[in-house]
Amino acid sequence: MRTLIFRTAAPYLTSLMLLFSVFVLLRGHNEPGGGFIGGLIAASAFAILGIAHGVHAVRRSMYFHPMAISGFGLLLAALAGMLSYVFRVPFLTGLWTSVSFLGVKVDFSTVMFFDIGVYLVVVGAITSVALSLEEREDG
Amino acid sequence: MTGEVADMAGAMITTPATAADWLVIAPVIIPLIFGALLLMFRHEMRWHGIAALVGLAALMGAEVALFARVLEHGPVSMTMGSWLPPFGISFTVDLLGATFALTSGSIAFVCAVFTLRDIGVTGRRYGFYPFMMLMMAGVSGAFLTGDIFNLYVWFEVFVISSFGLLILGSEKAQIDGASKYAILNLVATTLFLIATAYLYGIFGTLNMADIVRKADGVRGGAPLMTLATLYLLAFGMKAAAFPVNFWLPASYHTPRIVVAALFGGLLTKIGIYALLRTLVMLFPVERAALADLIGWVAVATMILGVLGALAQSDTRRIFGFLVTSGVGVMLAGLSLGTETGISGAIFYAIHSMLIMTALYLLAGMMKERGGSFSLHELSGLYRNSPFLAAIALVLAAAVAGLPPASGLWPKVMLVKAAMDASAWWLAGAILLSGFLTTITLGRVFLLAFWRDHAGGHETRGTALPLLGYAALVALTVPIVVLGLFPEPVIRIANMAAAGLLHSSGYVGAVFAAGGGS
Amino acid sequence: MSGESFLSFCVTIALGLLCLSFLLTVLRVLRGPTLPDRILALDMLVAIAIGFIAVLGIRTGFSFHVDIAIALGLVGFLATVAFARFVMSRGVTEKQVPAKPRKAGSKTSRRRKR
Amino acid sequence: MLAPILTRLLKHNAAWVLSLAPLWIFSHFAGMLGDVAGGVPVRGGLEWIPSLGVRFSWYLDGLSLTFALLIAGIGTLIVLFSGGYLKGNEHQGRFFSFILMFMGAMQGLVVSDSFLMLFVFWELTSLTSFLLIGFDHRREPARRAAVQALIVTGLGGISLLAGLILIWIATGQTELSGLLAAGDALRGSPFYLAAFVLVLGGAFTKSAQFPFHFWLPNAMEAPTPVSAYLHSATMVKAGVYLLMRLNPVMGDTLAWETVLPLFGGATLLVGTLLAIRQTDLKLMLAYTTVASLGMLVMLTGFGSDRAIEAAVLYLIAHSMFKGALFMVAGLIDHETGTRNIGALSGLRHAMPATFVAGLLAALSMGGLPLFFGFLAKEEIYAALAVGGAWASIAALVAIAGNALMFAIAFAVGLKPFVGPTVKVPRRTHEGAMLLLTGPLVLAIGGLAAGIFSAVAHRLFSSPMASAIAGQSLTVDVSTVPHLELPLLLSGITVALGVAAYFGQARLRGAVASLLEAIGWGPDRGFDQVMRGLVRFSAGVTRIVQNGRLDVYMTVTFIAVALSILMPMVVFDELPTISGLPDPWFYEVTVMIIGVIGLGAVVYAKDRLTAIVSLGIQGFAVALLFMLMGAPDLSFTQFMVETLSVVILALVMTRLRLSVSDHRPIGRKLLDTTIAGACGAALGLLLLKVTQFPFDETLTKFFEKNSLVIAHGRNVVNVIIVDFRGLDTLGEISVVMIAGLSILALIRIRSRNERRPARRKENA
Amino acid sequence: MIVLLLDYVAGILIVIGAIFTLVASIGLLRLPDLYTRMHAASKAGTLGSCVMLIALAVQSQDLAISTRALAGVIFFLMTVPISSHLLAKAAHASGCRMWPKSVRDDIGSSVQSIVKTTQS
Amino acid sequence: MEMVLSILVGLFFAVGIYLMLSKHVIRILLGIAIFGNAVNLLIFTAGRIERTAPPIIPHGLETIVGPVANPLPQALILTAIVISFSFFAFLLVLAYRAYQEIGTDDTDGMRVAEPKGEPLPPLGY
Amino acid sequence: MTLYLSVILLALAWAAITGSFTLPNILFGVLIGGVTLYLVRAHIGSLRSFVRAGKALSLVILFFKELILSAWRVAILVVSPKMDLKPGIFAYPLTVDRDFEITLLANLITLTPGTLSVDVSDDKRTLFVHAIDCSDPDATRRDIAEGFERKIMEAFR
Ligand code: NA
Ligand code: NA
Repeated sequence: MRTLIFRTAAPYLTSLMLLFSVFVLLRGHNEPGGGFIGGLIAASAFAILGIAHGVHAVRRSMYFHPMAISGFGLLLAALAGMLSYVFRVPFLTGLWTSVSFLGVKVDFSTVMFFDIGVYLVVVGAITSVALSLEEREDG
Repeated sequence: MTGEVADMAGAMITTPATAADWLVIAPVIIPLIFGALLLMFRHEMRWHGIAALVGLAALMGAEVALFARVLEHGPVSMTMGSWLPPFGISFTVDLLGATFALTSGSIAFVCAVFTLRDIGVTGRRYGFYPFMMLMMAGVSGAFLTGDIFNLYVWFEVFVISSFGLLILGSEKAQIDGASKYAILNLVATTLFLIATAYLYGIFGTLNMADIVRKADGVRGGAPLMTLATLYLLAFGMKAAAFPVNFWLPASYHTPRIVVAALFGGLLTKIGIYALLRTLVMLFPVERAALADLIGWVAVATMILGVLGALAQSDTRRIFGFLVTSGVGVMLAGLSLGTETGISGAIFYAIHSMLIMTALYLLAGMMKERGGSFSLHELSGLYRNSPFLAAIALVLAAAVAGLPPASGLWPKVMLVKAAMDASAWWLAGAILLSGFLTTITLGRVFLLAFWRDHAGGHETRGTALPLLGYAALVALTVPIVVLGLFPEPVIRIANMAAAGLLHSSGYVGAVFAAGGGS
Repeated sequence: MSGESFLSFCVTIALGLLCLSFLLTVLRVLRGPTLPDRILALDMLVAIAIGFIAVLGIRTGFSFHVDIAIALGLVGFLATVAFARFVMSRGVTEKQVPAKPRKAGSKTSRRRKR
Repeated sequence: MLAPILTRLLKHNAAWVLSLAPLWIFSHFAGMLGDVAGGVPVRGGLEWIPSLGVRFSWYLDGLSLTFALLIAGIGTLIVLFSGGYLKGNEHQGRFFSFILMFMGAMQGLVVSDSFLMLFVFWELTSLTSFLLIGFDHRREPARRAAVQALIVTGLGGISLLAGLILIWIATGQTELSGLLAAGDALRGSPFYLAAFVLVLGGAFTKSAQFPFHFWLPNAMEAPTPVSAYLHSATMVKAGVYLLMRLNPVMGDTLAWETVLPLFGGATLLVGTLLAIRQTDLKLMLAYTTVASLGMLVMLTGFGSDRAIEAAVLYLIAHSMFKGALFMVAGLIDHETGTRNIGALSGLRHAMPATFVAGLLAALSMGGLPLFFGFLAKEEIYAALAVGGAWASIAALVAIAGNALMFAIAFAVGLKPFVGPTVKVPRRTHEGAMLLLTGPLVLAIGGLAAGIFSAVAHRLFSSPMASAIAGQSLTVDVSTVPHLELPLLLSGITVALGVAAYFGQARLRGAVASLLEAIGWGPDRGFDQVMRGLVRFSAGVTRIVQNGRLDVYMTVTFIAVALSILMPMVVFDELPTISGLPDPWFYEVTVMIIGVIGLGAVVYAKDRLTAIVSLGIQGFAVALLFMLMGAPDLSFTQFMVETLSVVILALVMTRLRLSVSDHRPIGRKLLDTTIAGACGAALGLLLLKVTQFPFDETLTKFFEKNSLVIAHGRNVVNVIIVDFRGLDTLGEISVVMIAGLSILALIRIRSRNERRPARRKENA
Repeated sequence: MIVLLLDYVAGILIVIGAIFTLVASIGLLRLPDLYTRMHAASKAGTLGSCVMLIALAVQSQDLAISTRALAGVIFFLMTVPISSHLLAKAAHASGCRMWPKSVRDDIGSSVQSIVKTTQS
Repeated sequence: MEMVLSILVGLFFAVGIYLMLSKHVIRILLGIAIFGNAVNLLIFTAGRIERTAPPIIPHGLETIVGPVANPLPQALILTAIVISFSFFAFLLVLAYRAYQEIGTDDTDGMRVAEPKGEPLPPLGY
Repeated sequence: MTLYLSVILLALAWAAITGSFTLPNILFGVLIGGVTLYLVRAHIGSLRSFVRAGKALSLVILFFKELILSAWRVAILVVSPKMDLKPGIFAYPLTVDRDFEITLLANLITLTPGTLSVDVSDDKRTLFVHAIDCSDPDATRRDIAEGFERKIMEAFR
């Protein structure tokens, strides 16, 4: 939309919302949230950017095609489950490990990558929907 | 972090999962991963066909191995996430699931061969192969899962993928057909979900083996009759049983022919599979009480289906109605509920998967050689394409239940089972529907192949569509082989039916892993 | 009155007031008369819900309510933006403007957007 | 299968090579004659489908063997004849393969021991005959005849299958050889009558018994070799074979002895009358075939020793003379270009050999002494002239029929050859060697069999009759006339026949006017039924599949309401209403908001109001989840509801839609009733379910292990990504595919709308 | 003691917030046109929610929750004016009429002219 | 409480189905959305209602203590919501495309795949 | 400059919502903030300005004061039995000319007594403001110019 106020504010709001979406994603295991909601928030963020600056702006900022991101998300989630194969446990078994980083113990788990996969699928798919709807026949 | 509190052995499976165990989930993972990759490399269109073939070949390989394993060891099970059943989601594969999965995988492979020439740039760019892959993931998941809510999820996966396949091309009729298909299918799957919600409310569990164990305990107090009827409706709708079969004839003639072939082969059969799984395995007592209702539904479905076929001019619509009619035949087996009846239904389902796919591919080839789908316009194919005519004849015989093709034996089994149960009307309807099918297809052969109208379509070019023929032959050969040597399949169907009726093997496979609770 | 019981008293009062606000706002959604009025009322509903959630958060002591409130603010914003965009290209009601000029108008607004 | 290749190599001369196959079969079976005639059936078999009790088993007694020999023998001649007849036809190879396939099927049929195997071959003969009758597929009458044959015999096929399975159920036998010993069990079974009717359905359609006789003359659309083979010697006799085969187990009952003679006699009369009516040689023969089949059925029905003997003799004789006559007719057609009896005369000069064959065959068909036909006729009369009203009527029918057949025999075998030479469409000369072999061999065979009837009887007819009767029969036959009642009847027949031969024209006129008076026959009925069937189907389909989504939805939801309410009522699964609810005031408020939202969606005057109201109810549901301890749900519901509304709005931006949702009042009432019933049903069932004690095992497990094993405090999320992660994997697949489908939906435009400026996506 | 005090403060704040919210919804009902209603919603409504969130921040003894609640407040203050602006602009541009008793409309002329030119 | 929710669920279903019986695709879609909500509430209620607390393990504890809402139906509903949202979006766009192609959202007018008054197939042979 | 500031603000926002002001967490916030800003970088207008923290703070305080006041006034107006309204839209000539400042001003105006930014003219010279009491637009213009607009210029120039 051609309004200066919105166009100026939109990118900041977008990055703020993306930040929030990452927060929601990462804390999902202990509090409400998780990949799906995070993904929806991120998609909303891109939708805001799209409404303000047009479809091309979003495409440029996402770099990859949203559906490719979505595909990657599914792949990631599936591979997170497949890692169990190496450890000779059934599909999608949660595997955990901790890494110390700057004195902080950070937990890595297949479950987390699974959730990130969910996030990416949702971001990609919903953004793709929003973009294709925004896009005009003649645009 | 809190190891001393955790009761690992009481919560998780501790025995290691071997590669052979992974076979039960492989038919889902393989197409899923291939689908994701194909989507990521959506623009590398030259490789799509090959990649899809490789993926489906791998899928088929896994299913063959799985089938062999089930045949050898009886039902096998794996519970995801290492959780003890019924807490995690179990994939439990008995002979029924393995057989259906294998057949569907093979059909998908054949269809993929057909697509190599049929799917153009636009179709590839907008995800034909990812749709197909994900549909196969959904279909395999539906056949293999041992958890009823998970079954719902796989249903949705293949349904949404089928939407995608259905609309690729965006023709007017496609969009219209897809609208009806999508809305009615959504209602159907939602009914499934509703029924599952009630089921959960009653049993407190979703694992089908667990439900089997608990069913006798709750019978009497819980509204199981109503629940069973609701499942009958939901899956009946998926299977396209009268009076909720509208979506099928409204849509199957609209997409690309190979998509219709895939649908004709797979979709209704999943409904049948789910009906067998729920009504026979989970609610046998309720199924028996509903047997007459199912029987009448079966009769109406098969007769109205074939009458619908008689009334059509478009070959694809004819075949669509014939799919419905076949569903009625399988429902007859469900209504009977005896081992022979169910075994007949299973055999018929296998036959139906092959034959319906083949019929649509045939319609595609007829269009290619004869320039139209309409009986008003088709002509002279017998002269132009004698080989196609030969295949058409075999396929027609197969649908009508005539020798030397595969349709005869399941029909014999079902008629025998119906007569054994003194269900004369059911036997009569099965035979009558076969007869009406003969008329329908006899007319098709007459009009499209034998007739030579003046000014009929002249086949352009002489290049034979080799891939198309290859796909057709790949389906026709097993149809004939099943017609000539049905014994192995009958035996498998019998074993599958027995496994369904006496589900202790199934339950045992699930809870063997760790005793369960 | 202890702090806790005072708080719970206030919570009850606040919830009551908020419920009343909900109902009044819903009334505006129903009454319209124009689309922007309804959108505004919907936006207001979101604002009330945020307050409602905050009060519930105080009542239950769970922290997650804040996140939901924030997310609600976000999506409420998104909804209003989308509706505004819709109003921009379609007009305030469906009936008010005849179809043809509206089409032209909406096209223009599309172009203007870029 | 090799036939087309061979034919491509050898042209029509391939017939010589191909005929070796049936000849070999013939000699193979002939080798068994000794054993079988001695009363020792040849049996054998392989396991085929043990699960269904189907063995690939054969059983050759006198009956099967005679049939097998006829099939192979006449088959050999037919192959030769076709070699000449279809000389130059581009599809001759295809023809050969069809006819050999047919022959195989027919052989299989008669030698099968297992029921289902018999049925398989039975149906194969139908299928192959479909191909043969429609061989000349560019002509509509040929196509019609083919499909007619397919349909009529197909109807019989299903009837037969039902009958056979019923016999299987009644006796527990799956093989004829076993069944032969179980006749009493079958006759005593309550299924007997049903099985009898069903089997008859199969036999009568196949053997063209009145009123199913019409397909056979139409099948004359096929090339003459086919007519000669299928409709004289083989396929049509399959029905007779079946009846004869089952005579020991199903015969000897009132039903059998009433129905068979009745229909057989009727067929005999109708067949001969219609035959007289014709002027086309082939059609005349075809109708006499119908008549002869009637005769056979009638005789089989009588079931007395003599009747069976007569049937056997007549069957063998008929196969030979009818085959010969058909080929003669074909020869005439082939050489002169016409088959119209009126247009043919004086061919004896041009076609002497044909004349000989025709005359010999006619003599046999006319039943004159020394010929095998005579033998048969004598036996017929001997069998029927036993006194009693029933037999007397049958005898009269037989006399009338035979007399007319006599007339037709000579009309075909004599009339075209005598008299003055007339001009015919083609220049006439004698047929080629390939063409002549068949008729001559058969015609002479008829004479030879008559002359050496003792041998023929010992080898063929006696064992065959024994097999039919189910016990050893010793009836002596001889072609030397004895002065008894049968001879007298024969004499009457001949006299009448001669009269009919000369009074043909008048008779033809009489029958024609009779038929015109009736104005309808099963043949026209067939067309009416077919059209009616299609129209009826279209009518039914228009009702059950009428293309309207609202009707589909209405039916679906009626089904929903019924499938919940009916079992709840019938099986007494209704909930009890008890216990006072205790909602908090803000819960009530939220629910009220939800309900208001619902109402607003329904009553909204325009879609946009409806969409906004939709937002309200979704919003209320989300709040409700929040209040009920489901923050994750609430969170997701808020997001999803909003996004739904946003997408709705985005889409609405691009639609220009009419405004109102006007439904007529009746429709409104109906919809309200259905929706209300569904709502009530689903609500009641939910209440019932929640009144059942709940098993919390799973829930407790998740709560217990969520943190300590799965490392997550939010149990819901742990379920989503760990305990039930596979659901989520499926779910995101759905999301991904939905995104892709929407992309495809929007991007792909149908051809007619595709714009040149369709732009490439950037990615 | 502090905790007790905070409870009181929080209690008072939520009631104030709820009152503001209620007032905003009354305004939404009573005010005559869209633009005036927007004043009620975007000010009283926002303030009400923010006050209640602040109450939550005050009452919670968890720093994380408090900071998050305050972050939420700031976030609303960032988004509400933008959405109000967009809605007002869109409504005005698409011809949503002002209350007849409105005293002036400075953009009236210019916007109307834009609409007119695009329509012709 | 289950009783109140059962009634509410029944109402949601009734309204959703009423809308789905409409001839206008957009109304059908609204009906589907409501139908979906009804199903979610149904699943929720079927797992029994416990209004006290969400199933989140508080800090300092290792398992849930005391009554909390049943987490399993919530997880199921989450999956169902996501799926029904995907379907809803698809159907919406489909309806939009149908409108573009066919020019109406009235299902009476959507008769391309199964046209009105289709001719009979050839009656001859 | 603004970019760095934005990253820092985002990192702070991260710390605030996670509720942890430890260094690793703030660094992580910087990382995420950086990435998210990088994604939208093309649309952030170049603004070479610096911030006077004190002035900015006084702007914030002014804003909250105005917000509470405006809410109060609206509340009184709404609940008074007889509403005396003279609404209208007036044009406000802008002094600030940078996008960021215009946006900030417009938003602040929206949140202040009885005023609502409806639009900015295409030449960025005029802000159209809806006032619930438009009886004396000049007074309102003066308030804005001497209040928010001046403080914005002080804080960001
Ligand atoms: Na989640
Ligand atoms: Na989920």
